[in-house]
Amino acid sequence: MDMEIITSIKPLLATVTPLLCILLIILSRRIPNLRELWTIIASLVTFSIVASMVKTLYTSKIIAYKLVEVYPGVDIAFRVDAFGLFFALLSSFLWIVVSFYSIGYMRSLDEHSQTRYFAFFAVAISSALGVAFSSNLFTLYLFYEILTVCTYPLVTHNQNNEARSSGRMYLGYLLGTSVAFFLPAILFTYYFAGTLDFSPHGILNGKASNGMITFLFLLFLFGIGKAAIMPFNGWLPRAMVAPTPVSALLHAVAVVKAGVFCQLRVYFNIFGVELLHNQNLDIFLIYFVSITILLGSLFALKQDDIKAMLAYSTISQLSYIILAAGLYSYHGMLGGVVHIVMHGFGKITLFMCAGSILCGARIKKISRLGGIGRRMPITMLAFLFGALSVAGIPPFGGFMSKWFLALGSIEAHQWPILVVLLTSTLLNLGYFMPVVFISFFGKDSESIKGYPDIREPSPFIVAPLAFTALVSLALFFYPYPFLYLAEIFVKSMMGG
Amino acid sequence: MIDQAPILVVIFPLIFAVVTPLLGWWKKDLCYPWVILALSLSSVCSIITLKEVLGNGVIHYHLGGWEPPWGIEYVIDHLNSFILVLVASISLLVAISSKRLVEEENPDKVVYFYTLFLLQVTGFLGIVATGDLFNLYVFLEIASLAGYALIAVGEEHAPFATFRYLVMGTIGACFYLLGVGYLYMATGSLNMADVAQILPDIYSSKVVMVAFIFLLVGVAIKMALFPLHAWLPDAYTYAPSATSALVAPLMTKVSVYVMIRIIYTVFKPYYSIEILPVNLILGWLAVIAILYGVIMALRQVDIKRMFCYILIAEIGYMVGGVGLANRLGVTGAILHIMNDALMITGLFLVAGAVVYKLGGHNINQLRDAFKKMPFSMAAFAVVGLSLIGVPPTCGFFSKWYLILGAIEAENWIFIVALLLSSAINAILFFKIVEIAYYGKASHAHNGDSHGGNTIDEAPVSILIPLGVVALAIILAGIFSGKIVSGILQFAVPPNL
Amino acid sequence: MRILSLIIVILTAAVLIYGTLDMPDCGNPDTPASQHVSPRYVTRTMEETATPNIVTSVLGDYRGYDTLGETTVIFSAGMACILILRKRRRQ
Amino acid sequence: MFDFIVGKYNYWIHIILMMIGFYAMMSKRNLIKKIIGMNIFQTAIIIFFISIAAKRGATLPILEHAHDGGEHAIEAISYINPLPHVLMLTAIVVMVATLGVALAVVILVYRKYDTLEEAEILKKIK
Repeated sequence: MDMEIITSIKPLLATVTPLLCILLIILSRRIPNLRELWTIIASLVTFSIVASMVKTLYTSKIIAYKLVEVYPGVDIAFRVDAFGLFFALLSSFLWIVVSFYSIGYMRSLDEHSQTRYFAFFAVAISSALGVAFSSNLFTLYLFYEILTVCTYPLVTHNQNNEARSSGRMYLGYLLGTSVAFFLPAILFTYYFAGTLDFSPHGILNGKASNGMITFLFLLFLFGIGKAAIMPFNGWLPRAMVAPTPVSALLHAVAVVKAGVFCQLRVYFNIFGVELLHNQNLDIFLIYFVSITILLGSLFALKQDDIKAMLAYSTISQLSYIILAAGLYSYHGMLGGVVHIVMHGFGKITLFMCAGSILCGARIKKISRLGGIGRRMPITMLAFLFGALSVAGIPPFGGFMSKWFLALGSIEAHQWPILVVLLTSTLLNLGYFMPVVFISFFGKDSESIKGYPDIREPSPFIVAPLAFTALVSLALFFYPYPFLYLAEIFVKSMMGG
Repeated sequence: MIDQAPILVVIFPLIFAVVTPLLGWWKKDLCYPWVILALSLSSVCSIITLKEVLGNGVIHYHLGGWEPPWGIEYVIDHLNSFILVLVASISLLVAISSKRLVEEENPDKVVYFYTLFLLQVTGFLGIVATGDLFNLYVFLEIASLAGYALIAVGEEHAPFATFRYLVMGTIGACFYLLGVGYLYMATGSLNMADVAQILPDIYSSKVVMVAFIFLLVGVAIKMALFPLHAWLPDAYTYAPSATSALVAPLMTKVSVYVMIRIIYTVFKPYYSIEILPVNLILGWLAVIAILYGVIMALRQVDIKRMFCYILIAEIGYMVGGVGLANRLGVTGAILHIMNDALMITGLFLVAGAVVYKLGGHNINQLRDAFKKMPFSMAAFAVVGLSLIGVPPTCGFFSKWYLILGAIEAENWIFIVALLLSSAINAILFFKIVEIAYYGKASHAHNGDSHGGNTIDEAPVSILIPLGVVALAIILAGIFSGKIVSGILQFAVPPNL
Repeated sequence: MRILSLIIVILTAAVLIYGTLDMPDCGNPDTPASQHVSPRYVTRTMEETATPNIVTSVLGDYRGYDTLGETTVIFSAGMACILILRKRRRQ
Repeated sequence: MFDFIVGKYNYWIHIILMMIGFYAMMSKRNLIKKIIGMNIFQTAIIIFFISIAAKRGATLPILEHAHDGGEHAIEAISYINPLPHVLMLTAIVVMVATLGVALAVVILVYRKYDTLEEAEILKKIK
């Protein structure tokens, strides 16, 4: 199925806009209001550029833009297909929300080095968009690495000993896996396939021996550490030392979703689902990530720190998305892809709630949340919405993706996966519901009793999280345009 | 003028060097602009030469009008015109940066320092431009003598380090001369092209074999290839900052160039690879050099010494690439000559800035350097990323070619060494960056950064070249495809 | 250390002597060294450079550029000695 | 066999001389002795080159009867090879220059450590 290709500079513009805004951020570093204004403007502009491409994609077209050839046959080039736009739309939209939230959060905690914070945040978004719009594995790797490096100053924002050791682990895991596995995998792919360009049905089919394909598959599986598949998940909980908006956008959406995005890209457009299926790698994949799904949820049960619990929950949920590549069926793929968005909105809500609790009540532990819901009702209600969406309970967005995944596992005759999904849902409720329950119905904890000034923090914080909570709800009733894009993408792989 | 450009590249620094002492005798301050002028002219001529070569093919310049093999000729092909531009422009950058460094470290020797600076560059350029084996020796000695003197006026222990370097360097030069003698005996000619033409008939001669061995060992000493590297760390650590920034990137690169010339131009791959297994020996030495270099670098607490060991490892990359003996590998080696020259220049310029501003080159003196010297450290971060091999910096691309070459040559151990060194480099730079980023753990905790640490940047004369190098590292990466397809693919020996 | 040096020296000598096995005998006028490039210097020095001393004509003319390099070497050495030995003026 | 030795022995002598110098450079502990070794090494190389130039029965490379108007046919075989001589003139200069710089460095070393014994210098560095 050949799609019409349109050359347009839009993907480049979208990627570069956040970078341009850095210059303005640095120039206006002495005037915080102006500085934050630039961030907001840049996020709006970026989003509108991304959104303006949706129409084109609806008509089964692809947008391409080649920047420069770095090696004969390997370019730094952009290519926007439905899947890329899907991810870009999510990231750039949530950047707007989180920008507002950042302002409220950073100011209410009077954080230091805010200029650096906003500048690197913009780089991170730019590279996440770069990942989304990459037209080949090389460009993907390029932005993937930039994303790793530029989030380091964000993760270690506090610059204390805890940040230092977490930062070490962060870079160690992400750079280590990418250099040790991802890069060789790319080189081998190039060596065998002679190209790195993404193609709807993969480029490796028939190009290498079965053993080599399996070897490459494992290299990619472990090389893309951002997807936090066990055993390379250790960095994510540690990265929670970052300020909450960073955790919210980057470690619930941009960075980790870039990881699963890369994984799916590789499986869909480098290997091709057919190839995976023929070699039974898809079966291996789904059972391998099932371990992460279950263990991640179990670990989340044990956590007392809110953000750590959310991090383990994220680890578990990310592997749901990977299931898309392994469930060799229409609904399986659709469910995995759609889960990127559903989980994104749900989890970002949860993180922003955690930040709101920190700002409003200075509490980080679940065990101290007793009664907080009565003081901060909006936050905790939003938390409930987010939790239900992540767990996949109707009428929230998360239900839709889980439903598709469950359908997919039936279509693919993988009954055990259905069991995994159900068990995990129960576990999700198991670690979310107590939080909501004690916050509304529990006794006032010691951290709350003597502090009458605990209340909802600044509207800059509360409004964004209430907004995303409502979006999580709304996505159940109106999942477009995300669902359309996902359908276009999955059909392009299944058809033809 | 354009016809004479090849010789003017070398002659400009030479003539200017002769005038420098006189000028300095009259007015000391004029030396600096004078050197800049000389090297600018030389750079311009080198670029003209490169353009000529790209447009009209190889230039044969007969000195004194005597046709070879009776007279001396300059043969400028794609390979050495490229390296001429590199040498001339990097020495120009280092010259620009040297102003404050020289005034600080050798205040009453400025005039002679600059004279020898120019002579050193003359030597490098002469080595690269010439097509005559003995003429190469003469310029090698010019470069060496100037180098000894420039290093000897460094820190406390510089003289003794220089003495050791001098002894080793002389052995290297003598071995080279012996090799030339044996070769002359077997062929009766000193002209490289002529010798190359005669040699195939007498490849079985033992004289030729011994000549080849001695030429290579001599050059290997000059480039500090692994078992012969012992002189390098001391000499370059104690050298004045401006000297190490000039000598460290260029001397080794020029020697690698000579090695490529000997293995692939004077001798043909048929001899160097089929008759003698030079590629195997070089391959193993390279692997050991890389691993030894990075591991030793990891143990250093002195940043200049650390950079020296990195340099030793980097030499391993290039020699390994030469040893792969296929087009990709040699392309990678030549590309890495450029990239490494840029990176090592960057490293030693940063070292210069640190020594100038913070008063020493112990790693602990870098505490809080990100606050004090944000621009220098940002440039340092770029260089570090390039050494690790993070795209889009240029270090990634030479590694890319080298690894592809190694896959083609099925030299797996070299791939492992490359990847391992990337990982160790990452740890290494991270160690420095961490120290410079966190500063003293005690007062970083309480988010206030307003007092105390104000920006105290290195002088502009250092920052500008450093910025140019950092930019060049990124641009060379992005445009490496153009560089390879435009220049380097013609520079690789045609019979590979 | 001495043993190591001795081994290196013996190895080097062995390689060098191995090379001599294929060398023409000393004084043999039929060597490539005497036949390929140098005859022209002898036979045409008068017409090309008008200098009966062939060493001079090669030194100053055919390979004059080497001699320029040689002069530069002396210049470098001189400058090097000045740079190295010049004492810091006491403040 | 005898012819073989007679034909090559001079090379071997040069090589032995070189190796004496080479050994001194590496193993002597006194800096001046190292420099002397360096000189022996270089000188041996020069003699080696000169012996390449030799031709049995030939004379110095200065033309006889050069100004007679050219009736005498000039035969390359009657003059020894001038090229190695030229090269070695250059090499001698290089050698002297290296020696000079080496001595200057040694003086600097002596100023710093008051000794020229390697072992003592190393002790003082530590």
